[in-house]
Amino acid sequence: MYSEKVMDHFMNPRNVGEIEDASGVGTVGNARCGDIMKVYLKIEDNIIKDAKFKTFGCGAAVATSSMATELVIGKTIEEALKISNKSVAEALDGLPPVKMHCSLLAEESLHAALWDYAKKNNIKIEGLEEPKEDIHEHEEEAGCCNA
Amino acid sequence: MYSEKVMDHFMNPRNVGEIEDASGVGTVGNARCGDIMKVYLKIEDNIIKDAKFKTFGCGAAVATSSMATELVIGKTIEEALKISNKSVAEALDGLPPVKMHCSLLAEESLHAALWDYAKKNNIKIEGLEEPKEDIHEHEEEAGCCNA
Amino acid sequence: MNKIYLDNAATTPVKKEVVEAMLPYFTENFGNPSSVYQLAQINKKAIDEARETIAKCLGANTNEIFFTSGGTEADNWAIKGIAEVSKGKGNHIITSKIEHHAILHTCEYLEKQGYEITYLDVDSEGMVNPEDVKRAIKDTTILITIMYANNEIGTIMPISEIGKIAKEHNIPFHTDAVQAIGQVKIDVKEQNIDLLSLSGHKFNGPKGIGVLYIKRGLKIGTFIHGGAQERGRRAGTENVPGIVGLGKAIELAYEHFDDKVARLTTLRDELIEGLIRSIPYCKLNGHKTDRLPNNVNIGVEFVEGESLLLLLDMNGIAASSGSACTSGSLDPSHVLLALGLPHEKAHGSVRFTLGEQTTKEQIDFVIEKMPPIVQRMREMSPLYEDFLKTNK
Amino acid sequence: MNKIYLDNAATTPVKKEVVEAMLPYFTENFGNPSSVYQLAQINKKAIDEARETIAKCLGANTNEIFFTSGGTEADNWAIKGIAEVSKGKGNHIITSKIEHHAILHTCEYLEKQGYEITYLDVDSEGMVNPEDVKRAIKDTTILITIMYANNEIGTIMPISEIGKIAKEHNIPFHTDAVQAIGQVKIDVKEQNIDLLSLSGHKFNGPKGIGVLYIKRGLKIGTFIHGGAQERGRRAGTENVPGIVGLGKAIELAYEHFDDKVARLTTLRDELIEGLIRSIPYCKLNGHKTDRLPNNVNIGVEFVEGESLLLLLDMNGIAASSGSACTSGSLDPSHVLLALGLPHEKAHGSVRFTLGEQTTKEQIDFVIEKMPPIVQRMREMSPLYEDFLKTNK
Ligand SMILES: Cc1ncc(COP(=O)(O)O)c(C=O)c1O
Ligand SMILES: Cc1ncc(COP(=O)(O)O)c(C=O)c1O
Repeated sequence: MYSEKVMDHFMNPRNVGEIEDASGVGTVGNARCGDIMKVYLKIEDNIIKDAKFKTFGCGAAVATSSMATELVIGKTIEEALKISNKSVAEALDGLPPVKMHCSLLAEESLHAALWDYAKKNNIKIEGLEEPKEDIHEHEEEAGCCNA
Repeated sequence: MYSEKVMDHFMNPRNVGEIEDASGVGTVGNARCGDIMKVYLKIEDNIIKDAKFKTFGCGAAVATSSMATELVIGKTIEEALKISNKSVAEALDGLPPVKMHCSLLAEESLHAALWDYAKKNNIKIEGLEEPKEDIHEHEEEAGCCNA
Repeated sequence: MNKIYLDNAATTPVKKEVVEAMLPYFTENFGNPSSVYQLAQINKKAIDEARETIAKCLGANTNEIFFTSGGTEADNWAIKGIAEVSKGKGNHIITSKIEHHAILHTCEYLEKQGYEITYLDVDSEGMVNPEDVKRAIKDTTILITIMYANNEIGTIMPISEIGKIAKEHNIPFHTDAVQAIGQVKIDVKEQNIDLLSLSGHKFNGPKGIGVLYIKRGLKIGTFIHGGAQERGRRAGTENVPGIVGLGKAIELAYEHFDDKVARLTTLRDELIEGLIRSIPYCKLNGHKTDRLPNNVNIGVEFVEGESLLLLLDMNGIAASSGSACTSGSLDPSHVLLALGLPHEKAHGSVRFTLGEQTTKEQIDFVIEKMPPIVQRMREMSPLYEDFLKTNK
Repeated sequence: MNKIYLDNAATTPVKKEVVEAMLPYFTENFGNPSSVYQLAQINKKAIDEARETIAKCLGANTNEIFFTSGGTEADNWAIKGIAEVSKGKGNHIITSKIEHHAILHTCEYLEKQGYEITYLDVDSEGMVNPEDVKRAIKDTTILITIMYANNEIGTIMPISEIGKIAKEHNIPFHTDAVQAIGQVKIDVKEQNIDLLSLSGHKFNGPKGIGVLYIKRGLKIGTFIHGGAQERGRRAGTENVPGIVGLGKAIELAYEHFDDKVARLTTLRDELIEGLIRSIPYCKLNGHKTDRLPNNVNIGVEFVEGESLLLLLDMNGIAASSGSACTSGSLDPSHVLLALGLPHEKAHGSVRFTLGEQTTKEQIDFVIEKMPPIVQRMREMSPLYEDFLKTNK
């Protein structure tokens, strides 16, 4: 079902944990759908120095969290904003169709953490929108986890 | 499907043929149902001296014709009348349920031949009714050959 | 006694290679394909591969192939599924008088629910006239279902023409191709087929597994509700060994396709000619050339089919009289009656259907055995007696 | 790595003896049972024998056993078939919230057609209350369908009581016994069961074959129309190897019944106790004693099911989270929600279902492996983080 890369990131997830004095923290997903992703970012001089995550979710959710944090470390905020759900999925050699929504979760949690950072520092990040409370809200029709 | 006895009578049918100067001849069944039975009887002094048949029909039809003629030879008319479809079927060690109607055909063809004999000789045989034109007429509902 | 099996239209022996392909999926790779763990993933892959093979053989896409429990379920699904989603649109279905009971009885069932069914006549060779199909179309027509080739008489229908007419009128077209697979090349796209039924056991695959091809985008109701198998369209734990066996069987059936068809056609024509030459008062039922390469159906006057079959069986020859389903009840074949045959002739037909295992020697054996069997039966036939007397 | 299969509720490996019993019917005795010749008669006999074995196991008569393509078809047939013949009579069906999707989705389908369905609640251990059944009955009730034992949590329902109620009210009673066969002794007559579904692949038989028991005299519509197989009530060429396999499997499942159940019950309770003892914040889902002897379902807080399954799989343990069908989509289990579990707990359940091949060593291995896996997952769980923070 999962690519080798997904399984690698699931079995050996990178950057699991918390950042004590994080510059921004974002949590998305909900327990109803069985996926919650929490991302911690450490940002200095517009550059993401470190990223950590905690995830309650399926194999794809864990792997995309791991991959997203890996992709984002060392990037500027602007570069980080360009990380889309598709690029995360591609970096993992693809995801099963029913699991594509998980990569959306990774994108959204990054954005939520950046939004938190911007709010705390009272700055505006071009192109970043306020995260939805629950990214699944608009997906009800497609079934909870069958995006 | 068929008992050994049925197969024996089908493979080696007794009394196949015609009787040139038959005392009575009876034909029942119809081509629509795929079963036609013709019985020839030679009757002398109220005793059935000989019986022959020709049958167009399934294995059970052939076997019951054969068995019915065998049972009837040597019997008095009154005894012959007692030969029922059940007794023919029993003498054959039974018939599959869907084939029970064939034994009815044997009974009816015997009766038809006796009726013919009675008519020719202007006598009345106690307990013998005029044969129906087509014994299947009243069976339409049950399907042609699924009595 | 030599066993000669000439009833391949009823069912076929499963090929050794097919059984071998299936075996691992009983005891080792037995997992439920819907599960997460690796054991299950092997099965999922096996199913996908079978689906791909089948799609390729039909000119379809893999996501248009849905596994069923056989041809009958596929036929039921196609007709009832279209009927269900067409409720506001219409209630008229066009079919033919010589379809398999899986089609006819389903249509009769719908008739009782208020649907209107047109059962098209066929000509004396069992052919549906595409013009008749066109004429039968109404505003309310929701489905045309015409079999690809008839199971009793082997006549191959003008499917491409009917497909074209259906397409022009924007009416879904289903074909029961249960008898055609492996004998006639089919291309669902070129032939404008929207729905197609097939069944594994007719081409040396296993019983209890079949396929409904559903053209992408075609709206059709679900027939068996439950789990999310077959992308939510046919519920029930997948019959993995069956699916694998079906895939293998169709793959083998498409190997050396043309050679196989040529060989069968030759044997078929030898049998037809041999029988007609050596038995008086008999004739071929069905079309002479637009005919399945494995089908021989001979009308033998004055004799009854079941008796004939029993005597053939005694000689080691397994054949059929009409379809296998009907030979139990011995109701006269609706197909032969539709050709215009009178009842007694419909009762006196015998069908030999050849298979890959059929040899020239077997054909010769049948040609040798049939005449005395027929003669013997005629000697005890009151119909033959009448015939001789009136023609003296 | 040792492969430990603990998902026998999803499907089971086919036993060697069963495969061996099936094999001759692929290649040698392959004839169509409806045919006249001897080759076909062997198959007919084999089918009859299987039917007899099954009937005996259920306390039924042979003419009450009808073969289907599996549990799902049997469930569809039972419900839709009763709905169809009850048209003038009523439109109300009583079922429970924790039925298999084969029941629930069929009921939902009928709901759209205008039928009224009562989905009974269950208690926190998954038990349907017979009094609730009684209270739900209306003048228009045409069917009560309650599963014999639940596939996810293993709770065994009070079937005899419900059967009694159904009988008193003269309402047909169907039970989906797919999970119960071979684990619980069933007597359809004593328990007043009118319709019962079972499926071969749940007790070491083949996939793609099942049975609907239909009490003699019960009026029910035909679901699959076509040929005259199964005495005209279920069309389609018989899956002879499947039928033979199912017959053999049920015969074996009933051998040493009590010993087998006792052994499984012991293992089951060891596993339950071992896990609950060694993992904090976890509990048993379902009833403690009115429970299938092979079912262990544990709610593990703060972890998500699929991840848990993947890690178990990496350790050579095949298990399931809820039913296999749903683990593909990972929608939270409707069964666990019906018990009153909140969503995050419903997502964090794991089901181990034991089989005849399960050993004490395997159980010990699972008890050893689970705690570190759970611990590892909790360490990366934001829910666990929150829990620890709020409870500090
Ligand atoms: C309780 C229950 N009912 C019905 C089914 C469906 O059976 P099948 O997969 O044979 O269609 C299953 C298993 O999948 C089940 O566990
Ligand atoms: C033309 C045709 N359609 C449908 C069927 C039914 O297929 P199955 O027996 O696989 O259900 C058959 C054979 O029995 C057939 O010959």
